[in-house]
This record gives sequence, structure tokens and C-alpha cells, in this order.
Amino acid sequence: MGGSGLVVQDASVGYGPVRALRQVSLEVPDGAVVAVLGGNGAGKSTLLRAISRTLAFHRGALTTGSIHFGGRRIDGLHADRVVAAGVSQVPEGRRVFARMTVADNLRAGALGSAGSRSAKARALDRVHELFPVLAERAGQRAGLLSGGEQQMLAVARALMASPKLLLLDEPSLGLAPLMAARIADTIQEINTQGTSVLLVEQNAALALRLASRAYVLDVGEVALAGPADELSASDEVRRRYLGVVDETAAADASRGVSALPVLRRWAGRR
Amino acid sequence: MRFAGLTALDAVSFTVRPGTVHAVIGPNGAGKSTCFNVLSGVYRATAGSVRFGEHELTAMPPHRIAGLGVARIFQNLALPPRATVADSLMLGRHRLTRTGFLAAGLRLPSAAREERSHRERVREIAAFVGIEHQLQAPAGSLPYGQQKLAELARALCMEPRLLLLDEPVAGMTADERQRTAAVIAGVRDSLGISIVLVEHDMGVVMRLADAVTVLDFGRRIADGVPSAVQNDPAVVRAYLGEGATS
Amino acid sequence: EDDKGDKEGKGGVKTGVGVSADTITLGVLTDMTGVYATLGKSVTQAQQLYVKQTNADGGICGRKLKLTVRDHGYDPQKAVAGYTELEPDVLGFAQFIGSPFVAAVKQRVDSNKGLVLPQAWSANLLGSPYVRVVGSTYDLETINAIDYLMKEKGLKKGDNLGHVYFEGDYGENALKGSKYMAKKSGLTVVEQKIKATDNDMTAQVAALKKAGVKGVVISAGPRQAASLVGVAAAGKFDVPIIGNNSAFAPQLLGTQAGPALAKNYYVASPTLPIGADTPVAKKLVADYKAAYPKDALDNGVQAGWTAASVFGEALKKACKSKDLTREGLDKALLTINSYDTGFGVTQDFSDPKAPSSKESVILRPDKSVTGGMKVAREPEAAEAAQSYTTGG
Amino acid sequence: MNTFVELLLNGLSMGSVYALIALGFVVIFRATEVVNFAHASLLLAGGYVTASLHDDIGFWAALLVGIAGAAVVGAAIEFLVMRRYRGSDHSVLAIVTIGVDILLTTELTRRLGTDVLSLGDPWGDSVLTIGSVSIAHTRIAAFVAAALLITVFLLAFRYTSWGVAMRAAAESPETAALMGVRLGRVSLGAWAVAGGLAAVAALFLTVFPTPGLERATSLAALKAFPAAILGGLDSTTGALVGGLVVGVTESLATGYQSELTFLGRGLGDLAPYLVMTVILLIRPAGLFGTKELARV
Amino acid sequence: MSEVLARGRELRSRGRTRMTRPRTYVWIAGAVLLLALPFYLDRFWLQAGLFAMAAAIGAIGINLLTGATGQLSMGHAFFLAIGAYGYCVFAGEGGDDGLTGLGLPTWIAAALAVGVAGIAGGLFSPIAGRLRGAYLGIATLALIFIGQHVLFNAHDLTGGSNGRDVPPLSVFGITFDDSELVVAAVPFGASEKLWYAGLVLLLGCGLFARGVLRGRPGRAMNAIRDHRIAAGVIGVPVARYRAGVFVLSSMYAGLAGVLLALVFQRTVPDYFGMTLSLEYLAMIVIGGLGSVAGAVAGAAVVSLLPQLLTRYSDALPLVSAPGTGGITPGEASRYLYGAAVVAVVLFLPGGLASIAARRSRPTSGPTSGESGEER
Ligand SMILES: Nc1ncnc2c1ncn2[C@@H]1O[C@H](COP(=O)(O)OP(=O)(O)OP(=O)(O)O)[C@@H](O)[C@H]1O
Ligand SMILES: Nc1ncnc2c1ncn2[C@@H]1O[C@H](COP(=O)(O)OP(=O)(O)OP(=O)(O)O)[C@@H](O)[C@H]1O
Ligand SMILES: [Mg+2]
Ligand SMILES: [Mg+2]
Repeated sequence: MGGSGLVVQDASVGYGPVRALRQVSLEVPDGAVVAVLGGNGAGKSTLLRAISRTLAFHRGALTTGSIHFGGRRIDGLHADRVVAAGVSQVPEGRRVFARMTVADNLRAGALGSAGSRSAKARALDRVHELFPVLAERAGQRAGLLSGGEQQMLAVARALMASPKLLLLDEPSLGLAPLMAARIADTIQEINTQGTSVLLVEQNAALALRLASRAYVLDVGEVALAGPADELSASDEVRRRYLGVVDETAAADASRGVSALPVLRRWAGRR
Repeated sequence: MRFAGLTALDAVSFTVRPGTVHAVIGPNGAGKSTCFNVLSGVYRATAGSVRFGEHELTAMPPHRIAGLGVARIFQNLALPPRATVADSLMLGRHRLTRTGFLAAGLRLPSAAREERSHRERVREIAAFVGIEHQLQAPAGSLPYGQQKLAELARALCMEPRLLLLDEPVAGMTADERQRTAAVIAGVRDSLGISIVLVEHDMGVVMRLADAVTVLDFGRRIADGVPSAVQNDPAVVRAYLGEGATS
Repeated sequence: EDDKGDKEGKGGVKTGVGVSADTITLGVLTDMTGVYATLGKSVTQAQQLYVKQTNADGGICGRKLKLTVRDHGYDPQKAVAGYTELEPDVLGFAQFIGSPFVAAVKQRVDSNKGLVLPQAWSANLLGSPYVRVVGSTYDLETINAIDYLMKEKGLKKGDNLGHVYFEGDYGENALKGSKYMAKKSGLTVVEQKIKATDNDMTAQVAALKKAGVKGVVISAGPRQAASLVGVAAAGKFDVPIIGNNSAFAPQLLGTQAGPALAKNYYVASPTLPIGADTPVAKKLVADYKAAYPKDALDNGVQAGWTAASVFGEALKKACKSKDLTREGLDKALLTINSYDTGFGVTQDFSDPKAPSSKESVILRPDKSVTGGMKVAREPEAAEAAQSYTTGG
Repeated sequence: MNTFVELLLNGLSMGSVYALIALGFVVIFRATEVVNFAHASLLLAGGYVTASLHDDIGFWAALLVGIAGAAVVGAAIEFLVMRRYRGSDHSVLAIVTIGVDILLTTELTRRLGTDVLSLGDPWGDSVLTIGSVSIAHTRIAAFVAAALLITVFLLAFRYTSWGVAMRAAAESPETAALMGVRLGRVSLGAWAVAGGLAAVAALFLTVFPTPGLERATSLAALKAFPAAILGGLDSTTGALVGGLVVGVTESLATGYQSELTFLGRGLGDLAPYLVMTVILLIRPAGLFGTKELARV
Repeated sequence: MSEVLARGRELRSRGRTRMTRPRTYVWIAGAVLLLALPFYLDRFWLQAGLFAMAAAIGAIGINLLTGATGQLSMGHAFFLAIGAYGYCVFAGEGGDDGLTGLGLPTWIAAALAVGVAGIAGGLFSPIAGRLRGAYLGIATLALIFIGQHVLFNAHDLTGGSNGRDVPPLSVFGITFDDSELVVAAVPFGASEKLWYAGLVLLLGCGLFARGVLRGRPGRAMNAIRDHRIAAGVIGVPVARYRAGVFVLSSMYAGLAGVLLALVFQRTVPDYFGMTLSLEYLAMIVIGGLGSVAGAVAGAAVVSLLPQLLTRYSDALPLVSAPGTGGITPGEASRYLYGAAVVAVVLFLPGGLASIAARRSRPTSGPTSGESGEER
């Protein structure tokens, strides 16, 4: 365990009978940005849950393997202890505290951090300049924010804890291109400030641009792993995750249709 | 559309031609979902009106609007996590079925017949969307992307005449996006229903949309065919950002 | 029902349900975990004491007495279930707490003829030859109480009389009494209905004050009485306050309210207090203290004892006439017309329509005597009470 | 007229006791969204400890121990029982508290037996009389205590992270855990606090004008339901206002009973519920409660 | 009883072909047993059973409302009261001790009582429609207090604190009273006869509720519980459905009330208090939210347990005679009851119904906890 940072060693996860991860090993060196790609159900979120110890909330459990952070073993800790250890996560699908105000959501984000009041204040300012809308809406209840605004809040909330390692589960989900770009810049920025990042992202182009290293999960197993640029070169990745750019809408659509069973109108309609 | 203080939608107007995909795009918080909420009766417009064919939707309760064949998928998933996908889809059939408390309670043959025929149709639609093998799984255990598909299927189960899609491909990988895009195109072509599409993935928008409306701060800043809109400087400034096109 | 076929028992005594060659089984449906727990506990313990002693001196009719106790915790379902369970195996019920429940099984009692002595003094329970109220009913008690206020405490024609009473059988029956008395002697009753959950009588006192009442009757629980008296005293509202038998518990004398109670509170009771210096009373006190050192000597004790001894007396009479069947027991009871339970009041059971006595003793709290009660007026029935037809 | 004033005052003072009880509900609801039916037995526990100790160690010490004791009981309930159910449906948890309540109440009433215990408070039955209006010292004390405690909690919730942690934990345990909230601690704390509050409430429930602590004391906890609800189940201010409203309604309904005979007598404990229903019709989440969201 | 239904449920969830045979045997065995009981058990047991059946009917009702539609109700006892007293008023002969009574044929009276309960539910549903969760729950508590107030004060209708007699039911010339008719040398009193009436009613109610839950209405109800707004957008008339369910569950309560009244032979106002409402909640939680079998199982437990504990209280461990300072039988049974409530929920998340579900699905899936719930 010489390598500090995050080390996941052949972790397997099951949700009851459902096997979600098989023998997954992965490493996030200090100060690195590592991306995880994978199709639906590949197990990306599961991986993050395993690291942040929130599997139990989904009736899942780590069956084999170990997870170390900064040389310290963290599987077996409670979720809140993991946070205390400096790992914070942006959960999939926003998960803002809908009934609390934006401001309180941000305060909640800072709960886990050991930082001083002033540190928290600074974090808050930074977050506000990143996402001005959150400052405007400080008093509004988070559940009323728009999808994207909620996403921003979710990211901002995680930033409030000023963690050592940031786990991002699809941070650009539902963000406008402009905003997605800004998130990307943010990730770079906090990374340069020394926070290492484990990035699960469907926007593979963006992910691979940011990451130094990337893993590709497929149905619960690591299918590919390597330096980001190598992966982005591999045509498997290009096809599945970067999407084939040079295809016209019409052709593509028609291909899809012919590939799919055509749905006939429903006869039973009166 | 106004909420304490802020104006989420400000005199927005656009028309969706039958059998086309009409994209509504715009920065976060521009008012797209609000627009959907107004269309589907969740919010009541403070001013202005919504017409659907010969019907005036403005003051209708949601279920009436749904009854007219307006279906939508939600930006934040709204699938009951513990119910099986099949049941969620059957719920989509609600407006097309008649069985009431009595009929269901007394298990009248009519109820059974109805149930059977509609389950059949649900299977078709699930297959069409590509989640037939998940029908018996509790929706909550599906990965995010497939839950999105399940929602789409549920909307289709309503046999809609107007389909409102709020970020249908969010959280999917590129090829899954293409597949979903194809499904949507397939819906338009094989059922010929009109679709309003809210999506941040310009690729998909460009592929699918026949017309595009761009909102910002609840106001309409552009309207037209995709290619034109894409190069509209206002849109680039407010939404796409330099170089982020395609 | 099947073993109802009466048999010739040993000693040529006809026996039936609940009576075997060597035991007489009596049912006890009590409440030791519900709202009447305080009463139920004392009554039951007293009755068990009675049984123990009777058996000690040879039992009745050469048979030992046996109590089968069921604690229904004032839950109607349990109560009815308890009755259904015990009825086929017991001769009768020496105790049944909760007049609504007694009412609930009344029909069945009439058909199976098993004697029931309810621990409730509501006139609504009268009328059945098999459900017999021991001592004066609440309405009579209230009449006597008011009579005392008028004779001794300067309450007079034309005055307003406050009546604070429980919702339910007890309170409403008492109210009948006060209404009747008011009509008789030109008073106006100011009603204040309360519930068992009300423990703070401040609002009631304020209301009564406003109405300018010259005396107050309280037909509620000890707590309410204590609160009422306390608040009245504190608010310099010193009109005489008198309560029904159930509106006092000696435990109260230990609390804040103690002094006020001793000063200005009276209680109407169907018999002399447990602390009376009759031989029976003295013996009971001694034995009870011995048997249950930890527990207070409240009126429940002698109520329970009285009921038990009445039952015992009836059994003895039935034994004489060689008929321990339910019918026999009933006949026997009807012949008892002047039985002194040892607490100063003679009981007359010859008329099923009437309570066994119309008299009440007026007591007043006193820390020094056992049971915390001493006599303020000897047993007596007001003429209004004589003329009053119960339940009417 | 001054009957009215007297009734009003009495209502307010009684109301402040209800407010204390309601506050207990609110604290637990905030932290766990559970309606706690075991609060009644917590009352009894607190009162019992105080009552059985004051002779030996003096009232104030006894009260402190009582508060501590009740807090421990509360914490124990959370630790031994509620914790096992985390994540279950809220109505399920409510039922569990009922089970707990049955257990505790049975035990405590068994210990209480037929006694009526005094808590040995310093105020006795002395009253403050202004003009023809008199109000018991105990009630003034209750009022002060309630006001104090509730302000304390308001401040605590506003200015410490505790309140945020509570609400986060209540709304989504998983996400809260991701924020580093120690779910166990939060709910444990909440239950302990609720216990302590119950002990204080028990004190004022059992002092003059009520004779003392005995098995029926706990029934008063029911009165706090309408209080907590009409104030808004998750609002401390709500608890106070709700308590006062209930107290006043009850007092007036009783005091003017003879004027309200057409509604049938003994409206005392019905009236608060009627008021509550009306308020809920106008404000479905109570006066100060957070409204339910309407956004998809 | 619950067993049978529970298995019935599986019959659906598992493949029919393979399962049917053993299941049907269980069905038949259970049925025969239940039909035979009156010939062997004495009145206490039959009465206990009847209480349980009535409770089961009520529990099914509240499970439709709270379990399946997510509307927490603590006012169930109120509707039971309406059923019970409604029956008395409709069927009772007027006049006797100043009680109003319409003296209708008893079976009509029963039907009317159920109807009235339903109407009462309908009248309350506008309020219910505005409230949610705990707020709704405690708002419904108001019903209890109103109910109690009326029961105690509207003397000429309710007979006040001592309640009023319940005229025995009579249908097809059979009168369900104690006038003994002897069947196979066994005297048939009220309980014996009512037993069969109870069985029929319970079976009917159970099947009806299952039909509702499995079918279109059930899905709509669940949707309302899980995501109200979405349900509306998908085309479920939310307000109407909530009202509908409220009416339906009130009717179940009403029927339960009628049956209870017939068993009690006297209505007792104290009975229809808050405790009863909470017991009904306990039933569905213990049995399993949202499932019919669960409701029945829960009802059996919650209503039988206390009676049995009381009956055998002397036999309970470490009890001592009253006065000796130890635990009295009554207290002991309270302890056990409380402990049972906690324990059942603790060890069977998803309620008793989940046992059945587990057995049918040994590899407990991620949501096996809830698999008792029909969704
Ligand atoms: N709570 C759960 N119960 C049962 N199975 C689950 C649960 N959550 C996830 N799974 C299963 O685990 C596998 C991995 O799910 P996961 O959510 O990690 O995929 P993902 O890579 O995050 O997909 P997406 O990109 O759509 O978020 C999937 O097959 C999913 O069905
Ligand atoms: N019920 C509400 N109360 C208050 N504000 C609201 C409400 N609903 C929406 N808003 C505000 O209106 C604005 C528009 O919201 P909307 O959800 O329509 O944005 P959007 O275009 O869907 O953005 P996104 O692309 O992020 O989903 C947002 O700023 C949001 O905060
Ligand atoms: Mg995921
Ligand atoms: Mg949106």
C-alpha cells in the first residue's frame, strides 16, 4: 500500500443476488484525475458507492476486495468517517436536499469538513463565484431549482467540504454545454489545487480531456485501462463512448429505425 | 410563468407542427422544464394560453391534459423505485383503460380481458424501447440510463399524440444516445406523433430536431431550423459557448 | 351451559355452574392496568383477602372459595372476552369494573342468571335481578351530598350550585341526582362536564366563580377533586366542595393539595370509612395492612370487601336452603333485607329495582386517621333521597 | 371580562406546557420524520425519576437527574430500537414507538402503582393575584421555561450545524451520510433531547394545580399532538405557537362551556382539534411548517 | 386464515402450473378446518375469532388507504363507530328508553350502515386531499375526538356512555342471536352462526381488495403514493382517486364496525377511541403494508394476542398474584404485547406477509424487504 491516494483492489459488489462489480481494481494517485467510463449498468455508480461506503443504503455490499485511501483501509468505515478521511462524493442524479434552502444545502456540504469557519466562508465564496445562480437563489428551496441548477448545487455542495479526493458521478448530467465546460474548468482548477478526482462521466470526450488515466468498465469488470490519451485513441472507446461524430442525422436515425422493431400504431385505440 | 419574484417563462410562444420533433434548448434555468410543466398542467400559466389541436389546455388539470394524449418524461426520474417496470408501464395505460374499483374488485371478465390486451401492448413497447428483459425488475434497481428508457416507454404506453421529452438521453453513453435518438426518430416516423424535445446534447438535437426554439431567462432568443439556430450568435453566446458546437 | 343440569352435590346441596364438591369459583373482572387501575387493585386485593380468610375458617358450605381474576385493563374487547371466558365456569362475579361493559353483557347475564356485583354505582345498572349494586347509587349519593351542603354548609334555596362531573355513566348519573335535588329545593345547577384526561381544574373554577356558585359537587376522580379544591383555595374562592365516593383517594393527602382538601372538602360515601371504629373495619385494616403493607387503604378496599362479604352472605344463605345453583343464590340474595357489612349501613337486597341502600355517610379528609377519612355526618338518607325513585 | 382574562392567562400558561411537550415531538420529527408516540412514556419516566429523588437530593438536583434520566431513556430507545429500523417507512417507525410506549408505560405505571407523587417543586400552590385575576406561580415558571427552552432551540437550529444535520439526515440519510453527517449521533441526540424536554414538561404537568405525578399523567401528551401539528411539525416556533393556541382554545372552550351547550358539553379537548383542522385546511403544513414541494 | 390468503397470493406470484396442486390442497384443508371449528371450539374462542375477522376486514380497509395509497389515517375507529352505531340506529326498534331507531330489516340496516360510513369518508376526503403524511394522520385523529364527543353526547342516537343494544342480524330467516338451534348435537348460539357470516364477509372483502390492488386502481393508488404529481401527469385523476380510496376504506371500516357490533351485542363508546385506531395501524404494519394477506395476518395477531395473553395470563412467566408486588398477569400481558409489536416489525421488515413472499422467493432480492407489498 505504498501508493497513497485511493487504491481499490479486486473489489466485488453484489446487490443481493445481483452482481454489480467483479474483481475491479483501480488506483487514483494523489493529485491525479482519473476517469471511469462505461455503459449503463456497467457499475460505475456502484464503484463510487463502494468507495464512499453507501452501498448499504441500496442493500448492496462489498463481497471481496479492499479499498485503501492514503494508506488507510476505508472499507469497513461508516460513510461519515470516509468523508472525514477527506473523500466526498457528488452522488448520481443530483440528490440535493429538496426541502432545504440552497444556502442550507451548502452548509450541509460543509458539515463533514474539518475546516475552520473562515475556510468554509472562503469555500462558499468560491462556490458562489463559480455558480452565481446559487448566490441569487440562496433562499430558495433546492427542490424548486431547475435540473441543471440542482446539478450545480450538488457539485458545489461537494466542493464545500474541500476534500482530498472528490468522487464525481456524472457531474455534467443535464448541464448546458457552456455550464459543462465550466465544470470541466473547475475540476481542473481544484485538481491543480491538489484535490485528486475520480470522475465518472458519460461525456467521454470531456472526461478523457480532463483525466490523466482512465478505466472502462463493462458489466462490472474493467475492460480497458490506461492513460487517457491512449484510450481516446482506441477505436472501441471512440465508437462506444465518444460517439461517431461524422454521421448525418438522417442516416443515423434511419439506421436506428431499421435496426429496431418498428412500433405499429395501437389498434385498440377507440 | 412567475414564481415569487422570478419570471421563469416570459411570454414564450412557439408552435409544434404535427408529426415533427421540435427542440427547445437553452441554458440551465432558462425555463424549459417550466414550459413543460405548463404544457402538462403541473403549473398554471400566469398569463397566455396553451392550445392543443382544438383543445384549450391552459386551465386543465394534469390528468385531463394527459387524457387528451399529452405524455411526458421527467427530467428528474419519476419512476416508483419498488414497482416492477411492467407495472410502471401498465400505469401508462391508465388513460386508455376503464377498469374501476368495482370491476377490478369483482374481477369482471371485462377487466381481465383489458388487462391481458394491454399487457401485450406494453411488452411490444418495452421491446421497441429495448428494455423487454427488464420488465420484471423493480425499476429502482435499473441503472440510470435504463430508468430513463423505462420512463420513455411509460410515456409511449400512453399512446400519446404529443410527447414531451425532458433530457431523454441524459446519463447515457454515446452509442446509447444514438440508440435512444433512433428510438425517438422511430416513434416520430412510425407513429407520426409530434414531439417536443428538451436536450442539452446538441448532437442529438441536431440529429432529431425539425425546428428549434431557444430560451434564455424565460425569453425566446431564437427560433428556426437547427442549422440556422446553431450559428445564431446570441445562441452561441448564451448557450453553446465558443467552439463547443457539434 | 352444558353442565347446567343441576346435580345433587355433597351434603344434599343442589349445585350448578361454578360449584364443585369442594370449591365455589367466583369470577373477578377487574382493571389493574387501565384507567381504573387504582380502584381495581384495591378492590381485588380486598376480595382476595376476604376469600383467604373465609377459607381459613372453613370456607362456605364445606367448600373453599376461589377467585378467577381477569384484568381487562378497561379494554371493552378484553372485558367482554373475559366475561365470555369465565361465565361458563363461575357461579357469579364478585367484581366487574366498568359499567359500560356490565351493560354490554347485561342481556347475557339475564339469560344465564349468574349474579354480578359491579364495582360501579350507576343507577343504569339497576333493574336486573342478577346485576346488583351494593350501596347507594351515585344519584342518591349526590342527593345526600347536596342535602348535607344545605343542612350544614349554608347552601340555600335560590343559590347556584356548581357540579363538575365526568363524561360518562358515573358523572351523568350523579348529575341526575343533583338536577333532581335542585328541582326539589330550588337550586340552579351550573354544569361543568370534564373528561378523565383533564387534570387541571383552573378553567372550571374560573367558570364557576363567574357563575357565583355557593357550593360545588364534584363527580370525578381524585385528581380532579384535588385540583379543583386546590385551585379554589388558592384563588380565595372558598365555597364548600363535596365529592362522590370515587372522588377521593388518601394518597392525595400527601400532595400539594393535602391541606386544602383537609380544610374544605367533603365526600359522600355509601358506608362508613375504612378507618371507622367498627370491629369489622378495624380487623380489615389490620389484616389488609398485614397482607399488603405497601398499598394504601383507600375506599376501594372496603368497597371490594363489602361486595365480597355480601356475596359470601348470600352463599351462606343459599347453603342453608341447600341450593348453591345460580337460581338458589339469587333467591338467597333476595331474602337478605338487613345485612350489616360492618360499615354502619344495613343493606337490603330484597328489591332488584333498587340499590341496596339509600343512605350516605358524609366524610371529610383527615391525614391523621387511617384511610384519611373521618365521619362528618353519620349514615342518613335525605328525605329527597327517600322520595327519589332511582333511575327516574 | 376578567374571567376572560383569567381564562386567557390560564390558557397561555397551560399552553406553554403543551408547547414543551410539542417541542419534544418536533425535535424528533425534524431529525427522523417519525411521529413519536413514546413521548408519553418519556414524560412519565422523567417525572418518576424527579419525584423519587427530590426527598433525598433536593428538588433542583432531582430535576436535573430527572432530565438526564429521561434523556438516557430516550437515547436508549433510539439506540436499542429505532436505530434498527433506519430507512423503513415512517408509519412503520411510528408503530414501533407505540410498541415501545406500551412497554415503558406498563413498567412505569407498575412502579407508580396507586401512588400520587409530588415532585417537591419550590412553588407550591402559591398564586399571583393581579386585581381579581390570579395565576399560579408554577404556571408562570412553566411559561418562562418554555419561552427560554424554545428560544434556545431556535438559536441552536439556526446557528449551529446541528439543525442542518438533523434536517439533512431526515430528508435523505444516504446523502446526509455523504456529507459526513453521523446519522447515529444525530438521531441519538434528538431522542436524548426529546427525553430531557419531556422531563421538564412532566414537571410542569404534575405541579399545582394538578395534584402530582401518577399513572394518568402521560395522557396529557396527547394534547401536544394538535399543538405540534398546527404549529408545523418541523418548526420550533410552531411548537410554541401551537402549544399556546391549544392551551387557550381549551381553556376558553371549558370556561365558556355553559355558553356553548349547543355543541354539547365537555368540548375542552375537542376544541383544539377543531381549531387544528381549520388551520390545516388553510395551511396544510401548519402555521410554520415547511410546505411540501410541487415541482417535477 | 391468513396463511391461506398468503399462499393464495403466492399462487399468483409463482408459476401457476407447478404450484397449483399443493396450494389448492392447502386452500381446501384451511377451508374445511375453518368451517368445522364452530363444532369444536367454545364461545370464547369463536368470539375471539370473530373479533379477529372483524379486525381483519377493517385492517384490509385501512391498508388500502394507508398501505397502498400512502394516506396515513388514525381516524379508522371513527368509521368503525359509524358502522356499528349506524347499524343500531337503522335496525334498532325506536322508542325503547328514548333511543331513535328506524327498525329497518337488519340486513338492509347493515348495508345502509356501510353506506353511511362510506359517505362519511367521502365527506372527509376533501380535507384528506389537502393533507399529507403525519399531518393527515393527526388531522384524522380529530375524527376520533369528534366521534367520541358525539358518541357520548348524542344520547338519543348513541345511548351515551353505556351505548345501546345491537339488534341481532337476520338474513334468509336465520337470526344470528342466542336462540339456540342445534346442529349435529352442537347448540348454535350467536357466535357459532356469526362465525360463518364472518368467514363469508372476510373472504369477500379480501378477494375484492386483492382484485383492486392487483388491477388498474391498485396501480393508480401506488402511483399516487410514490409520486403524486407524476401520477397526475400520467393521467390518474389524483383527487378523485384519493377520495375514492377514502370512501372504500371507510366502507370496509363500516362493515367491520357492523360485525363488531353484532359480536359485542352492545355498542360501547369507549371502544372506538384512539387506541383502536392505532391498533389498526399496528395491524397493517405488523402484517405488511399494502398487502391483503398482511392485513389479515396482522389483524389476527393484534386482536388475538391481547385476548390470549389475558386468558392465559396466570400461566405467563414470572407473574405473581396481585399485591405481592411482583408483575401482575395483566402487566405481563401488556409487556408481551408491546414487545411483540416491536419485535415483529424488527425481525420482519415488510411484515408477516413477507414470510410468505420470502418462502416463495428464497433468493431474497434487493427489495425482498418490501416484497410483501403488492406493487
Ligand atoms: N439498488 C440496486 N439493487 C439491485 N441492483 C442494482 C441496484 N443498483 C444498481 N444495481 C445494478 O448494478 C449494476 C450497476 O449499476 P450502476 O448504477 O452502478 O451502473 P452505472 O454504471 O452507474 O449505470 P449508469 O451509467 O446508468 O449510472 C446494474 O446492473 C444495476 O442493475
Ligand atoms: N416551483 C418553482 N418555484 C420557484 N422557482 C421555480 C419553480 N420552478 C422553476 N423555478 C425556477 O424557474 C427557472 C426555470 O426552471 P426550469 O426547470 O424551467 O429550467 P430548465 O430550463 O428546465 O433548466 P434545466 O435545463 O437546468 O432543466 C429556474 O431558475 C427555477 O429555479
Ligand atoms: Mg450511475
Ligand atoms: Mg429542466
